[in-house]
Amino acid sequence: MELRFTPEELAFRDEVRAFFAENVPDETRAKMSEGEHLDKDDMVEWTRILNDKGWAVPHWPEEYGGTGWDPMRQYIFLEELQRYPAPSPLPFGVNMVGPVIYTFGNEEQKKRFLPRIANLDDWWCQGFSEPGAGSDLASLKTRAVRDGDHYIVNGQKTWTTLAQYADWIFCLVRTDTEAKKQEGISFLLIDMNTPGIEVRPIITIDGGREVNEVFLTDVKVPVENLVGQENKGWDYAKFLLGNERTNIARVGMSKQRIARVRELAAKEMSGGRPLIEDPRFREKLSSIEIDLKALELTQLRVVAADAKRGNTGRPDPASSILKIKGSEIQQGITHLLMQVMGPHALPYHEDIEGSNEPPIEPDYAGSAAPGYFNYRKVSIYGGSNEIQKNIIAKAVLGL
Amino acid sequence: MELRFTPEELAFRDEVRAFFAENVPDETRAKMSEGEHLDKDDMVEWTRILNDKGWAVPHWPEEYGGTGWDPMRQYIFLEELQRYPAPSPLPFGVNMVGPVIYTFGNEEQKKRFLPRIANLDDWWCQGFSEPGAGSDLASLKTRAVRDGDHYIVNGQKTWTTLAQYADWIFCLVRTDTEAKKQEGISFLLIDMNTPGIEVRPIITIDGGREVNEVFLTDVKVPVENLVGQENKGWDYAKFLLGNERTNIARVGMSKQRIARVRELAAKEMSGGRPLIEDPRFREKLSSIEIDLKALELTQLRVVAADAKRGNTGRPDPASSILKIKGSEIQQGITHLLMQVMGPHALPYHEDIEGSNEPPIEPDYAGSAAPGYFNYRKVSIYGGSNEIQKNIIAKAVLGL
Amino acid sequence: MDFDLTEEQSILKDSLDRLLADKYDFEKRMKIMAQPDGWSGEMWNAYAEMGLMALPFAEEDGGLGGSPVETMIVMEALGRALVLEPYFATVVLGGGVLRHGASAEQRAEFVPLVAGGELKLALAHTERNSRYDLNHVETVARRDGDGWVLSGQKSVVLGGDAADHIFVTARTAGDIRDMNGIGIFMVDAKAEGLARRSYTNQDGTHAAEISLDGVTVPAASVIGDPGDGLSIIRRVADEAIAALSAEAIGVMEKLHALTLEYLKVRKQFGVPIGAFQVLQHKAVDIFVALEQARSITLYATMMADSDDEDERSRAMNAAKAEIGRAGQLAGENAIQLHGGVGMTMEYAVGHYFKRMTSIDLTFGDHDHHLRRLAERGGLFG
Amino acid sequence: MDFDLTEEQSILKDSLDRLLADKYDFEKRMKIMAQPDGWSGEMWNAYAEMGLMALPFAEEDGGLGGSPVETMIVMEALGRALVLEPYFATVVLGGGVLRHGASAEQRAEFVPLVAGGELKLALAHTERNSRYDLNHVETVARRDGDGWVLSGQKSVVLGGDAADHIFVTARTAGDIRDMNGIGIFMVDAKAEGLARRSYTNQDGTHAAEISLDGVTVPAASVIGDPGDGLSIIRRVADEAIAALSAEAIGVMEKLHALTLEYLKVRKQFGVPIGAFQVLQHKAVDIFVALEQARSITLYATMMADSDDEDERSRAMNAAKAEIGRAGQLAGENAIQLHGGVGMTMEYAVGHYFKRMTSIDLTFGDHDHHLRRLAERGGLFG
Repeated sequence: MELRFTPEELAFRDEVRAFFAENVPDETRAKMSEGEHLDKDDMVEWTRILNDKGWAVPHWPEEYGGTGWDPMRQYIFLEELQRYPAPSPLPFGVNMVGPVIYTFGNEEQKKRFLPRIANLDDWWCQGFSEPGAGSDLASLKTRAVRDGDHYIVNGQKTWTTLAQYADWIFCLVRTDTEAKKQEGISFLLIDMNTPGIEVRPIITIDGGREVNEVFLTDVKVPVENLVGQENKGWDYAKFLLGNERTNIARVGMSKQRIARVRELAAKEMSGGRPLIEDPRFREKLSSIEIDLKALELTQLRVVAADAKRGNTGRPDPASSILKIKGSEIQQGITHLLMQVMGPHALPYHEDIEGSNEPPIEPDYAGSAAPGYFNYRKVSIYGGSNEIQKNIIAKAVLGL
Repeated sequence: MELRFTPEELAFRDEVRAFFAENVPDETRAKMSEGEHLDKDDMVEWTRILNDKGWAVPHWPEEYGGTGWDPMRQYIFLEELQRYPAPSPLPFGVNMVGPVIYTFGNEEQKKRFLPRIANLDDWWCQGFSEPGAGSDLASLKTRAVRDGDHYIVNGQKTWTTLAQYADWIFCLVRTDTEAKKQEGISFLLIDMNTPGIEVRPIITIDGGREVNEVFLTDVKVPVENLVGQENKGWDYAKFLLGNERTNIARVGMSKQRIARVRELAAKEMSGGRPLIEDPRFREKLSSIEIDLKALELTQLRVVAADAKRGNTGRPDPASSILKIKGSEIQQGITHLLMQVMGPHALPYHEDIEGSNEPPIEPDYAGSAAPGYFNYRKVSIYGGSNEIQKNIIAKAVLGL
Repeated sequence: MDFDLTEEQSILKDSLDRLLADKYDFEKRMKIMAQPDGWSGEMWNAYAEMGLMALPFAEEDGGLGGSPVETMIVMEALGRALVLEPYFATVVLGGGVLRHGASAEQRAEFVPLVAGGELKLALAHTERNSRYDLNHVETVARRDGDGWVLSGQKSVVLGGDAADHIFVTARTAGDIRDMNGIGIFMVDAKAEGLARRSYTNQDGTHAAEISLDGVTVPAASVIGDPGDGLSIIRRVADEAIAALSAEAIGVMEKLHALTLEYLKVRKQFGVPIGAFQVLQHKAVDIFVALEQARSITLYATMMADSDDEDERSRAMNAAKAEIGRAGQLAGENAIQLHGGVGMTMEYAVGHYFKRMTSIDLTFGDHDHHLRRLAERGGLFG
Repeated sequence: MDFDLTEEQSILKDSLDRLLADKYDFEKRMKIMAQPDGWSGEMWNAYAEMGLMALPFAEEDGGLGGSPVETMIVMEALGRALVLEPYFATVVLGGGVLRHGASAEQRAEFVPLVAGGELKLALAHTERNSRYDLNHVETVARRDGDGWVLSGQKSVVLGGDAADHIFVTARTAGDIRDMNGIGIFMVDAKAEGLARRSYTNQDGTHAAEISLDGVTVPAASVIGDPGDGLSIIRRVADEAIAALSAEAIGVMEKLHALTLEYLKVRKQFGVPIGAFQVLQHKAVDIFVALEQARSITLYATMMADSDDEDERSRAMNAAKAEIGRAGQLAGENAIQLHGGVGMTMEYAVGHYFKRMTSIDLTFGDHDHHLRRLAERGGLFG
């Protein structure tokens, strides 16, 4: 048992830190520090910097551009990335469809799509959720009917994150309506420029446009865009969703947000002294810090266990802990940040709508309440925390 | 809407307070303040003082010794009783079997038992729970077989509170094994001196002996001790359990315990000053006070609603709130009281075992940890808090 | 003790509920919110016609002599409908200053105008560094002959966008955080030297940042003793807390009702999600929080017109802390139980959640009031 | 970074687990608890034979040179079995004073005795008014020639009933709460003027109240600098917290396992109660708390031998606070899920709950450590 990083791991961490310090665009870092939304150009610029360095898809097999890092180094990389803060690679390509393609796709698909994902030449979005399905993903209704060399796809997807930027969407579609609900599903790659696709924004309660509805009407998809076998799509989806949970703890990001809370609470006054000196406030903050430190170690234990088993891509069911505690911590921090701003969190700053009026003072208050509202999502998406507890109860506790 | 007590209600409260101040034995009050157990003599002495005043069974119909008070006065009486603090009337007779007898019993039973309950000439205990039944009370197995003028009772009861003092036990017994589980149950009154009854203590984790197992082996019970009709006992039990929940909020007692926490926290030092000045401690205490104040109003709303409907003895299902919040508050206070004592809560003071060694200093620390341990029961008994939430979900929310 | 409404109170409640059911359902509210002002003059007039503006004022001043119970009834209803019109700013805050601070002459002049719906008011007290501390006032009032000259900045002035007259607090003596030396001045919103920047709040209500640059105020516009405005502000703030608590009850009722409805109609895995015990218990948690919050609001309402400042303030600390805690629990769980749909602007529950959140940030959040109560020795101490 | 045990560590863990499974199941523990001393000399010797007493001491002093990881392994196992023998008092506390404070001569004399199981130690530091403040010492040490004379009262001296020698802290200079002027003195438990009243704790372990009335101590029995004992005590307390956290993990593992077993075998309404989703989620809450507590214990173990006092103390604040919180959640929920049976002395779970509670009250409870951490600027601050 060796509970500290090895000298090699520390050296790697220093290398990563130095790279970020030199290469993350200042404006991108500033936006992330202030809790503002990044635009598409920010993401593309940063991804290409990473890709030039060979770090855009660290966990992929080396033959497809991966780094060959062990899980601990991958963890250190993401941790430092979030903590700096710099943007994490766009998950829809790098963590979701990419691994599905290199695991289940054919050679042609690999050649065609993987390099463009790593360089963010293609912006991908995820077409899994449908209205009314919620946590019961397999009840999806979007249909794909074979017609010669094409599938004709009809249906509706929802909660499609950043579809407004997307070049491609990977979709679960029903190709056999007779089979049991998990058994008639296929995994299709669809060009967003195909006629019949319409994207409508869903405005969320924070005023943001992160998610969309995607309507598919007689969309013609070439059969070569089917991944793996017809009617086996549910297996690929489960593989993909397994990958999704591994990074959900977001320890580095929470550390960065805690530093931000501390910084602002040292500026804001309460009862004639800085809020950070208020016992209740600082104890709440410390309480979250303790939870986060424990979560960091829990994450490292999961990473170490992954490393031992070999990185199968199938998560330890105990990683549901990472989702549950990670989201509680992230939500707790957004609430604290809003509390820091007090009454000044009330005004709605319409910055994301492109207003050019000067902000209501103080300008950094603008994202506090929207951040709190927006982060209610983290205990809902990717399998709600209730679902995560069901998973632990069944898979870990055997109840 | 009039949200204050009327002058008449205030005058009544003063009368009650004055009576307690003059009549509660000092030693009894002191024991209750320190969280010590009362012995049988304390209870009998106090009940007879109340009975002489005509206040031993306030909510009973006047023909059986009740006071004729409206629900608000009954509430005030119990609130002041708990707050003084003075012992509440022994519930097994006064709140449980007494109302069953005057509602469902025959004239002979009323004459025979009710006056002796009011004067605590008979100490009653409750024979409902059985090993393995838990919240599924109706799955009881104790059998009563008719044999001429008697029932022969065989079985085992458990969690029988203060059975070691009891003269009588009221039991649910199965008289029809063929019927559905709720429909073959009868309600029997059994003299504890009958041959075949054995009482064995259950020692709880606080070291106390509050509860017992009661074994019944070929116990002969005269048929005149059957209450109401054979096989209708479940109806009477439900009536009884409904009554049980009305006093469970224990607002007055919690107020008294909070005053005690405040008093002791002013004596105990932490970081060079009284613990009560520690922001975290006093905010935790105030947080419980707020909950308690809200609960007091919730209780008054339930009482007022009862008063309007007439006191049917059937509780408002919303009174499950009283059980849930009341137990959370009581448990929170016991935990705070233990925290007040800090390391001095560790020693186990064997006072209840009758040791005559002087106590470990400070003597008032002795009941802190046992009180915390013992009060875990309040979210378990009388229908666990999980069961209470099921009741609200079904009966109030319609889920 | 009696928790039933009187006949008049029942009529008030029923007619206001009917008006709002008719004119202020979620769709209509969204349309009102999209109007340039973000609130409805038509509704404002309807409230005035019902007598809502006159409610808390004394009959001799031209009001209806309503007690805190009437205000509670109104605020609950406004909460249930998420009403956007500046009732709270005008009647509770502005009206509170008039009732507790203004002279007979001032009341004779302004109460009838407010009661008739012809005058909108606001209270400009919060500043950039005051947070929730009522004694923190940096804005300065300098004597100038018989009158005063005001200079400073006020933040998050609720209803400040619409107000015709604004009550501005300013320091006439002492240091920034002194208890004494705070004056209240009634300023015309169009006065020279007063600039306001109006905006929408997170919850759809409106406010303004107000800057005062040498605004002259005549002696007749001073409210009460210019050295002792704080006691008036405290009293108004306590009444405001009771009123906000009542509004919060209306909001929580809807959070609860919408969630319950959703649990019953929304199906997953082939059954209504309300069949899952964990979700049932979360719904129960919301219900319990609502009922406890309702109880503490009754307590706050009972204490709102108490002259015992210490007892009254402790009650308001308790109420606002409980409302903050219960509201957060109810709001967050309502969103969680709705899942993604609760996060969207198109669905009502998120708007209730946001209003609930705003209420916590208005006149002191949960932590602020718990701390204050604890400092005061608690509720029973 | 590597979370696997080395081969030696695995052997240590396995053999201790085997010993305790064999000799210390719940029934056997109940019998040991009922003996007059309340603990087993036979087991004590068995631990010594396994080398547990020698574990943390340096090899040159006659120990096995174990790191905090070895102590963690042992304490977890002792926690799982709810061991009653005074290992913590003798090896962790007493041994800690020897390792960090004693001279080479003192170590040469006493370490082999402790390592061989022949000597039991205790640390008498807590006093009636000290609560969890390590710098609060009222007991007085007065110089007397080369030696010292001690007078005062010590409370809740863990293992004080059984100890042969007791390390007593006493004030050699300064005021009651000064950081400087605290000395540590090794006192024979049979010394003239020392009286002890032994008793059982809530959790079945033992302690004593110790009074010192002019107890003379020779110069050779002073540990370290008689004016600077606090730094030694702090170091020992930090190691004690890491060790207690590990014990708590063992306790929580059993709380979790017993509860899970009960949920599977106990039937109600015709099904195992583990079929109810609400109870499932509570079991998950215990599991999550356990795993988080395990993680923070690893962190505390990693930091236990750090020479950076500030960083080390923050880590211990964090660990003890988390252990307190997680332990309360696990203990209370374990009892709740067991229902009435969990409240009885006859069933194991209540005993684990009580030990968990005692651990929170030892060397500072959750609130104490959270406050200290916050005062220090937090964990990442």
